[in-house]
Amino acid sequence: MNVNNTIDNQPKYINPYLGGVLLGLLILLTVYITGRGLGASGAVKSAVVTTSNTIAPSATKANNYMSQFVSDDHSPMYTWLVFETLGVLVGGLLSGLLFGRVKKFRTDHGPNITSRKRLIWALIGGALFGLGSQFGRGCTSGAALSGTATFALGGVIVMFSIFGTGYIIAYFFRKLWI
Amino acid sequence: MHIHELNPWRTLIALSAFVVLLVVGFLTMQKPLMAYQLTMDESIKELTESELYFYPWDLEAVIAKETDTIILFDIRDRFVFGQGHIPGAENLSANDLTKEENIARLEELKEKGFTVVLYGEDELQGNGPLMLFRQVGFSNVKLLLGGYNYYFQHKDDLYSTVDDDGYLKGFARFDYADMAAPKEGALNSGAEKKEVQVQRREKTNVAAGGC
Amino acid sequence: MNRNYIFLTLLMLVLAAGTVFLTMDDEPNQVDPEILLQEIIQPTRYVSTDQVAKMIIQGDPSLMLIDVRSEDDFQGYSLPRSVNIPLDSLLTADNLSYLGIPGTKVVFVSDDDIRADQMWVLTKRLGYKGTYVMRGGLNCWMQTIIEPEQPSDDASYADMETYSFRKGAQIYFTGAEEETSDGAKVEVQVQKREKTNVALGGC
Amino acid sequence: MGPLIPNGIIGGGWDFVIALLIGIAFGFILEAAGFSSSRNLAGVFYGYNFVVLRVFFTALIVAMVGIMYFDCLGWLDLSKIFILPTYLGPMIVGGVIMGFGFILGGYCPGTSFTGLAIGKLDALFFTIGLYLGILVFSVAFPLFEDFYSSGSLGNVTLTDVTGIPASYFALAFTVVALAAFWGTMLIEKRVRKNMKQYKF
Repeated sequence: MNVNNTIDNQPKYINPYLGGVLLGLLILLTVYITGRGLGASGAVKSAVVTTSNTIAPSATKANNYMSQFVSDDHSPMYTWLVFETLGVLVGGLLSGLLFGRVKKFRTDHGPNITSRKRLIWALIGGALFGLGSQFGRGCTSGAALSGTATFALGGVIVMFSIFGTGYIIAYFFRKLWI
Repeated sequence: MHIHELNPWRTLIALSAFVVLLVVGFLTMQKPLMAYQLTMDESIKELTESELYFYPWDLEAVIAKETDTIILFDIRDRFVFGQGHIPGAENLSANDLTKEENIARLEELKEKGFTVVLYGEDELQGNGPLMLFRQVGFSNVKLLLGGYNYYFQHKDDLYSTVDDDGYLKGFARFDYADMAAPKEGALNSGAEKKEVQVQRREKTNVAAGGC
Repeated sequence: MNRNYIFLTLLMLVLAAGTVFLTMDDEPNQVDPEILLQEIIQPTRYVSTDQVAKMIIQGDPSLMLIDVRSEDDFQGYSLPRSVNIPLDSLLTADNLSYLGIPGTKVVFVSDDDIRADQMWVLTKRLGYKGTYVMRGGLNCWMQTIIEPEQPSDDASYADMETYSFRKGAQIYFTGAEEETSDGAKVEVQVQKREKTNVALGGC
Repeated sequence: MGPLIPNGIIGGGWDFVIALLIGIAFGFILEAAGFSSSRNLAGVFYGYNFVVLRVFFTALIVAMVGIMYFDCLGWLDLSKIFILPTYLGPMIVGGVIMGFGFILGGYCPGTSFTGLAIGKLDALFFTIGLYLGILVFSVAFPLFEDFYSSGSLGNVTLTDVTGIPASYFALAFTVVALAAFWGTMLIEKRVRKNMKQYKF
């Protein structure tokens, strides 16, 4: 009897299918209201452009990539995705409070890896994800989920390459998780 | 305990609510009065077909009531209709074309196998309604060439219009390039001759309703 | 395993299979037939040859003449600054790019007005705004602008006014007087090229 | 009728309020479904927790099918919604890089924000990593500017590319997803039996 992942010590997550149906309806609502899907990585991009624009405005303007997002009327932070991401933080906090998951700072890690290593890997993973999301024109929520939901070819490509790569390389990084 | 052993009743409620929303949507959806049956390509192709049109000399049979599968619709307004119309024609003013009962009427006539011939003051007036009805699938609708004006001028001798081209549209009645060329010399013989020709053509054109 | 999952699975399958049987609006940009019919019965789409002549002479930059006759006919004679889009080749992207430019008045021209009117109905179905039909077409153009008929002496003042305008327009379009012909021609050329550029930039 | 904002039914001024509300709902659903834990997320690649697959594909098929119905009901004008532009090469490469990022970092951007909201340090580090990654990309942009805009196919949908109606894709995705839900249940049960301890 070595299985202790019983219902008692599981945090109270909602049924994943309920989450899925609600998320699907939310995407539908978002498309219905705004004509485009959800997103996440765009907000970080806005943050990058904003800091860059504050520290070195001329270099930002000279940069072909960042200059697209700089406007004279308002800060690059004043975009739809930034507000949406603020909402994500608030919503996550609300849910955490409701289900009693807001506790002191802690780290999730696999049984065979220390917290410190986990944080380093998280940083590297985040950097890769940030880099990849710019090439892919969006991350899992923006490109893969909302893109595929609107039948965009690009969304399907991003979705299959993210999960395909994940499954191919999962074996080599199993130490991190199991 | 695996997730699949728990009762997903909230998921069921959420999805059912969505289904209810869709059902309500379908129930409250208004059926459009008309829908395009022909694509753009088909619509353009159809314009070159002659079966779109009804020729003035064919009216003879309709007026004499020799055929009972052709119905004439006068799309001019009620006042003008009262002043004079082709015998046997019904008034269906252009302004009333979008009324539901009139569309239903057309629908009914199509099912019964009637040919509906529209006519207006001239061909132009009936052109738009003809195209639209054709595009929404009323393949039994035709248009009287020349319109009421041409009929009115020739109503005493409709058979002879077989040889006339006054009601035909869509071709040049003049040699445009020649006519619009800079006229340097004064009246030479060629110009004079042309002028005569123009005069004659002009007359037929007036007969066809002018411009 | 809970039985409700089987029910959920079936429900989702039915929902998804139902989409296959939906009648989709393949061409959502097209104007609803009812609205199209309402527009068709309005006579506001017609412009007279006099109005067109005036706009050409004044060099109105918002005017765009589209000749819907065949290419051969177009080569033979065409109105100044007009573009040729034969009716049967309307649906190419290149030709459609002439339409729907904000602030332009597109006037369709054909031998009579029927072909032009057909073009108008087709473009209206595609949702383009600001399109017109030259009433009477080129036949009428010849009769009114190129060889205007002199009204009788007892004609009304308005008729005489129209006639004098047409006489002036005749000089402009046929170059009946030598001096004006050069100037007018050059101006027309410039306008035409400019217009084409605007149209191409619009797409 | 819809989309409401592009059609001017809701004024542009409400844009950010709506963004905030939609974001709150998004964050709530993600967190409540367990996406705030990187172990839950990574579980999809090791077979011990398929919550990502379940939520992701359920959301996908519901949204896909819903969009089809909304279009049919005349509630949504599909020609007015944003279609993600397709850049073949960059998207494949980007997806592969993101795949690595997912395995190593255990999060994706949206979920890391919810993890951050309830005090996960690894989510914080992942978000910092995101920031650095995008910064590196932006600064080094001139190096791969050509590649970045290569392989552009425009804003194409699956229907544009294949000619198959969108509803068939919706049906195919649904069938595959539902089959995957049942299939992964068996995998999950077997893998979990062999795991010594796993706390969510």
